[in-house]
Amino acid sequence: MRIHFKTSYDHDIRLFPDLWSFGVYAALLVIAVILPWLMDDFFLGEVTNVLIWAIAGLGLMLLTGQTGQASLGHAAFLALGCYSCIIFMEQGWPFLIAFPVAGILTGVVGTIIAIPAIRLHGIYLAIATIALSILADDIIVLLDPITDGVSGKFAPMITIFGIEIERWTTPDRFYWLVLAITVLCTLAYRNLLRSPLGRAFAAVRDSEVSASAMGVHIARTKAAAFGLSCAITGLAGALMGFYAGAFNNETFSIVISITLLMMIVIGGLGSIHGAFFGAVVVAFLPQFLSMAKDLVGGSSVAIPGLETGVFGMILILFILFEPMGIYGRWMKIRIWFELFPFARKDMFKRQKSYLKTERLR
Amino acid sequence: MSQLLEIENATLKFGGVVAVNDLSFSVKEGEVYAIVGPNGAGKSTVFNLISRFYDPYAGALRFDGQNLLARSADAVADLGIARTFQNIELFDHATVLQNLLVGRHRHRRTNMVQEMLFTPKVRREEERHRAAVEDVIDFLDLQPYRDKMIAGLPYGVRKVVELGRALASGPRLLLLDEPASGLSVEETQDMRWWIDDIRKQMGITVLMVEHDMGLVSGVSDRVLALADGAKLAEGTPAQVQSDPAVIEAYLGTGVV
Amino acid sequence: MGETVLDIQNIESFYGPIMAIRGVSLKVEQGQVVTVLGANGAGKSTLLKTISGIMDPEKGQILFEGREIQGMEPHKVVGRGIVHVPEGREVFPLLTVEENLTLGAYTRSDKAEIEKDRQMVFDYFPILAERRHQEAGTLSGGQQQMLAIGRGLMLRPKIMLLDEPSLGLSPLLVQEIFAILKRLNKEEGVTMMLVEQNARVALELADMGYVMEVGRIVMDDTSERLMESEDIKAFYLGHQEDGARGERRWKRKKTWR
Amino acid sequence: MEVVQLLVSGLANGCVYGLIALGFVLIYKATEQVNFAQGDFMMLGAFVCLGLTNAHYMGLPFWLAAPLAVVIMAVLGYLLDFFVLRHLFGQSQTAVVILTIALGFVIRFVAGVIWGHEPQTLESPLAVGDFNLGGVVLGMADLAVIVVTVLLTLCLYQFFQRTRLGLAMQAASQNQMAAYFMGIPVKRVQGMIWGLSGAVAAVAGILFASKGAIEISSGLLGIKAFAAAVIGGFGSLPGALMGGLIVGVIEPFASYYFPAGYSQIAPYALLLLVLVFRPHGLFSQVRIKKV
Amino acid sequence: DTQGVSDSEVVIGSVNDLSGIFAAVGVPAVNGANMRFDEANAGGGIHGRQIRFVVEDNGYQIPRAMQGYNKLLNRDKVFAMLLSLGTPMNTAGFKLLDPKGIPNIGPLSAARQMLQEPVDNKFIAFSSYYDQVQAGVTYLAEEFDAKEVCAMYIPSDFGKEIAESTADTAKALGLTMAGETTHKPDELDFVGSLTKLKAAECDIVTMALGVRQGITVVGTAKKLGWTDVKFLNTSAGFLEPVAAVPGGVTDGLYAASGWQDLYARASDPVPAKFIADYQAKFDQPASGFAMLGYSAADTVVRALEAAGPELSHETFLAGLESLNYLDELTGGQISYGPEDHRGADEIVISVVEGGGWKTLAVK
Ligand SMILES: Nc1ncnc2c1ncn2[C@@H]1O[C@H](COP(=O)(O)OP(=O)(O)OP(=O)(O)O)[C@@H](O)[C@H]1O
Ligand SMILES: Nc1ncnc2c1ncn2[C@@H]1O[C@H](COP(=O)(O)OP(=O)(O)OP(=O)(O)O)[C@@H](O)[C@H]1O
Ligand SMILES: CC(C)C[C@H](N)C(=O)O
Ligand SMILES: [Mg+2]
Ligand SMILES: [Mg+2]
Repeated sequence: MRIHFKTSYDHDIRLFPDLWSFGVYAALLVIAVILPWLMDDFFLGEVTNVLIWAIAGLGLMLLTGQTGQASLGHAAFLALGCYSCIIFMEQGWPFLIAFPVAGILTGVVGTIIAIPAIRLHGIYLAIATIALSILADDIIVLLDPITDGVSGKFAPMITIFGIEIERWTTPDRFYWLVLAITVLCTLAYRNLLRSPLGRAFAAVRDSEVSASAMGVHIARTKAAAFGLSCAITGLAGALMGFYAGAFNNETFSIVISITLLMMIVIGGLGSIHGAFFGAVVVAFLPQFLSMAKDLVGGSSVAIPGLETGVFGMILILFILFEPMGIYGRWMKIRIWFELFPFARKDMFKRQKSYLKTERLR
Repeated sequence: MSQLLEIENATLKFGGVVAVNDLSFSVKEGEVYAIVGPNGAGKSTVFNLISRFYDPYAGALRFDGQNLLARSADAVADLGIARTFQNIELFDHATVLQNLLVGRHRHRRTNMVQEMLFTPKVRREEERHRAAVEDVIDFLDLQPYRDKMIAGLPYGVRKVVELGRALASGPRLLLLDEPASGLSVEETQDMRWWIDDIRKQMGITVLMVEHDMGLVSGVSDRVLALADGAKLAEGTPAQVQSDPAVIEAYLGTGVV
Repeated sequence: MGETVLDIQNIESFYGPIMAIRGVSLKVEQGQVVTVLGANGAGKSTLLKTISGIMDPEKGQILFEGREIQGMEPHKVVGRGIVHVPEGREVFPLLTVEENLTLGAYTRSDKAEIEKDRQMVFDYFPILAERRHQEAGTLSGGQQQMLAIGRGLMLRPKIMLLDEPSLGLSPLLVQEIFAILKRLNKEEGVTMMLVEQNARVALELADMGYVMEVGRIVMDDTSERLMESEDIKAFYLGHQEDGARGERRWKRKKTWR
Repeated sequence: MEVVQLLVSGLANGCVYGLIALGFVLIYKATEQVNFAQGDFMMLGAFVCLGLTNAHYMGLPFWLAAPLAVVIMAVLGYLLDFFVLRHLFGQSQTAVVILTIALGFVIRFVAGVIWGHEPQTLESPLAVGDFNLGGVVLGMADLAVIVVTVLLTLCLYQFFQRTRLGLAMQAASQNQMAAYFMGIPVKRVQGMIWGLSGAVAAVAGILFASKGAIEISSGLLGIKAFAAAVIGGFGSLPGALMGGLIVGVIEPFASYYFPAGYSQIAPYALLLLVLVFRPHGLFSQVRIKKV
Repeated sequence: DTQGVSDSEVVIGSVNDLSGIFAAVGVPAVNGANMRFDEANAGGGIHGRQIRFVVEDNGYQIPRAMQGYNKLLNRDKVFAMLLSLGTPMNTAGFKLLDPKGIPNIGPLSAARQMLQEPVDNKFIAFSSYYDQVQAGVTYLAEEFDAKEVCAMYIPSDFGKEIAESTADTAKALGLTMAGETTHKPDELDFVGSLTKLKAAECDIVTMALGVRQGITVVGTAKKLGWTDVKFLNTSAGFLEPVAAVPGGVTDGLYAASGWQDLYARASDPVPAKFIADYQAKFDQPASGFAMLGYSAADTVVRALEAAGPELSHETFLAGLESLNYLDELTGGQISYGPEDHRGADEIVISVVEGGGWKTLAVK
């Protein structure tokens, strides 16, 4: 069992609680960096995919996990980020400018959309964002001159300081790019959590009344959450565009929005780890199932849609097994090991719990 | 002493219910002012008016000469008015420390971008907030609970945390809605000393609603008795407690 | 009196890894009023919740009228005649006062009697009659407390578990409520288990008293004798007002800074 | 004339949305859970009936198959609660949302395996026969939908308003613990409402299928019904019907008057518009918390 | 050496929709292809190589399609792609097929983009939606002396291509494009749109809708008493269930497609055998897309044979481009060449009659 002896406030403010966890994350980063030498292109591509989903998950997590605003429309912001980044690049902007500007643009649009959305709660916000996601599809079609409508667009080559980066031809470079962006987004997220705005997000989530009594401007805080969330999501969207290579109005469909929300809930709402765990499950599970299918029953379709069906079943089990998400389970396992051998068998047995209405705000 | 808070002819109705009825009173800088009255008299509603959760139908509210009605709920906090709630409204999925730090929100001096980069200024500010919050923790003896989640704390501790959150904001006026309800005699005792210190050492004006007459008479300078949203009596604790109307409507004869 | 209706044996209850009740045993006899005192977080509410089935104990037994009820679903416990008036009101906020009371009688089907009881509750708390069509969530704190108690009465219980019934009530109403409880106990013979911070009134009403501390019962006796006890006087009845303070100030000190 | 025709068919469609929305609202009103699989329930109900009645499958007479399908779906709904949702009792609503979304995947998969992926037509006596009232055409199925929806809404409304069980369900959704304290068997009540909404879904599915062909992805309709429920004010039964009618009526008018490319936006644009002005729907069920 | 080829095996991949909105197309097609490959494998394979057909489900979503491509190309190392479904998925896939020169054969999309540059590795089995609509409208216009043409379509590349072709054909024939309506896949009712088109006095309405929707449209039009209009489907709606709707709801619906209906030719021995075999193997009635899948797989088998024992992309493409045969199952002449990457060029006009498709003309 590790015990923290705290000798200054910095201990709580620091990124890592102790040397051990710093070591763990440093090791993780080193492994991540040398990954292209450890894996073949197939797995590297999948890891890249997981990271991109994780960035999108971080974006939604900020809004849903941190601020308590459930959005089922984040595919719209993925689309906006993707389209704007690529359109900027088509205008001749270098990636290093187009990419962040796309993120900022998405954030700004998200903030504007937040203005009416701020008064919505729970299910109402969810459906409003679903509508947004559906409308995004139509708007892309209607904006044909800019977006090329249903024909879609192709992602151009990324060049950074003369280095060419492309998902299929240089998967390792593309992976490193995504990794770098993931690390940056995670850091920014973590920084927010340990500063006033992050706490204001949590305050708005838990009690709007007392947050405003403490001087938190509810509308502004929610708008900030929306803006930041959309900005990060926009970045992920741009990367998804580069990952897919080609995209059109059907690429960022409502299904993607739903998958994104599923991902963070299964990962564990309200934690950075959750976004990553969720991304691993949601992005890699279908691939895993299809590989498993190859191993078990040969390669042809035994039962159509089996993978999706099994995917759904596994998600159900995940939720039943641990409604608090994988992160919740992870914490329990950690505590168990830290307490070992003093952990009690029933320690994590769920005590009965009860809900109260959410119709009071 | 000058008037810190002035309520003039405030009226608020909920449908047919007149919760606050043409009520006027004022609180002087540096005093402890208590509101008592039967259940449903409109005490919490007065607090909610001051916090700007409700708009009065008529009347004026002034804090330190400024018109409160021109401000929104969060801007009221910025003036230095902090409050607690009758039914406890904490941030349940955060620790005690984080709750108190939210209390510091009105002292935020950094912006979103700085915070995302966690610039040295943010760090300095964090340390400053932290020091202020630690003072509150010391003052209220909350050390054992510092890193505990609110969700698992006993009722009494939550009450104290809520007081702490309000104090952490460094207010000029503190609104306490039934600070001692649900506290044991011993804890009520503590509450009494705390309120005393808050006023004397920190120089914070306190406006409080309370049913525990022991506490009310122990700490308050003046008492307002409210019934059906209107003033029943006002004066020193002794005056109000001996007012026949107050005894009739609120105190009872004390015989069980 | 005599006959034991509620027999709690060695109960242990947990919130996840936190042990809130550490082996509590107590007996309540038919027609008795038993009060449980204790500081914040002692586990009083947890004890009541465990009895009414809202929480499952990990160890121990609870016998009601000789039959085990621990770990049962709460509505079945209610069906046996145990009603729990919880801490913190817990009314149905979007239903009217009247509907809340109707639900109090959910387990009953004797229409006429229900109507009589409703009238009784309205007599006890006239404000509720006046506000019968108001949504319960918009009542003032004290009004909600009245509603919660009134709703509990509508169940016509054999035994009532009352968790801080005086919370947020005006002094006048506290007197009234305790008068009502006394009448119920004397006239209807309702057994009661009462958790109160207002120890003085509680002990005056009760026959027996238990004192809990960090999940254990540390003292039990008749109320008369408890009221005489120095410890009780000091900590629960509030006698030595000034002495306690200085002590508490340095009792817990910071371990780091 | 045309306007009347548009209105009449809009109302008939609106009732289908209303029926699905009713299922959403039922569950929400009694448990505050949101069933994202309600659309798939409807699809399943339709296919169960089709499986029972179509000559290619079991070939039972329609008037036997339809009630049977309703019963089967009710049982399925109850079992679903019993075996799955009950394990999430007291857990956050998001968990249920994710669970029902995943459940939708599973339902579509299973239905695909049983009935295949191609559209099929229910052999329903309601499918044939139209009424022509002075140029305005109303299909038999349309008429049935309207009648059934209105009746069902009325009955359910009365059920929640007048019966003890209905009241208990509302109570259970507002405060589970307090409901238990009143002796309400909260979990069983929840199972009952899932059963009921399964039955409503089956009714919706059968009527929908009588209006045209069905396929495995017909459950997609759920999203629009969801929008309808929200327009009405999630949790209000008359609101669900009202929301359904609004969405149903707006559609034919939009396709008639708006240019191609814009018409299909109408329902969602309307939804957003309603939410801007009434953030919790027309018959709002959300209150500001009293502190 | 070439990826996906060993002495004993050749791996063919497909990114298909087995669970999404086009599962009704993808599933039978994959079944059909499997049937053909099983036959080839049972006969000892081709030049000693067994064919392994690996299918990834994309659920009609781009991200999942990309995962499918990644797996097929980088893990299974497929030799060629066959019957991949969905226009956007296919175009996204080209990004990685083209650099590696992996052939993309018989995609389940008749969009014109399926033969975009570079074309050397792309082969499509039949005519494009564009050509189908052109032929269909021309036929109907001649036959019924039509004046006004309209279009109903879903806002997708598929819908757009059909709308464009409708407009272009109308212009070329000197007809007027009188109106158009768009529809989402979850649209329930078409009274508004049909009333609008009826008011515009359309004589021909081309349709690019979901399968269920197409049925509803025709039924609703009849209900509204609008009987003097000709609805025209393309290969995307050229399905048995459309014709088999009880009560003759779809009677009189036209379709222009790249092949003849399977059941229209059920009396011929090869289609009859196929129908029986398919039913026996999958316990489901065969469908047009099952036939298409079989036929596309057949093309691959023939190309592999023609490529000879030394299998590489060059030999395979050469083999494919040398093919010219009568496909007895579809009844069409399949011919490929260096300049001709479209197998069947013919367009078949059919009409629903008595619960089945009846062939009217072959162009
Ligand atoms: N939103 C509302 N709708 C209708 N009536 C309301 C609403 N809010 C408060 N009331 C009524 O206004 C009156 C004043 O309520 P308030 O909460 O201010 O009482 P209080 O003095 O704080 O009482 P307590 O001591 O019981 O907390 C009560 O009668 C209450 O029922
Ligand atoms: N939901 C919970 N999760 C975790 N721990 C809890 C939870 N509820 C209570 N506890 C812990 O259990 C212990 C007993 O709590 P309980 O509420 O029974 O105390 P109590 O004696 O009723 O106090 P009070 O007088 O404040 O109501 C406390 O230490 C508390 O921290
Ligand atoms: C036949 C259909 C499956 C084709 C599909 N509409 C596409 O082109 O994407
Ligand atoms: Mg109050
Ligand atoms: Mg308690």
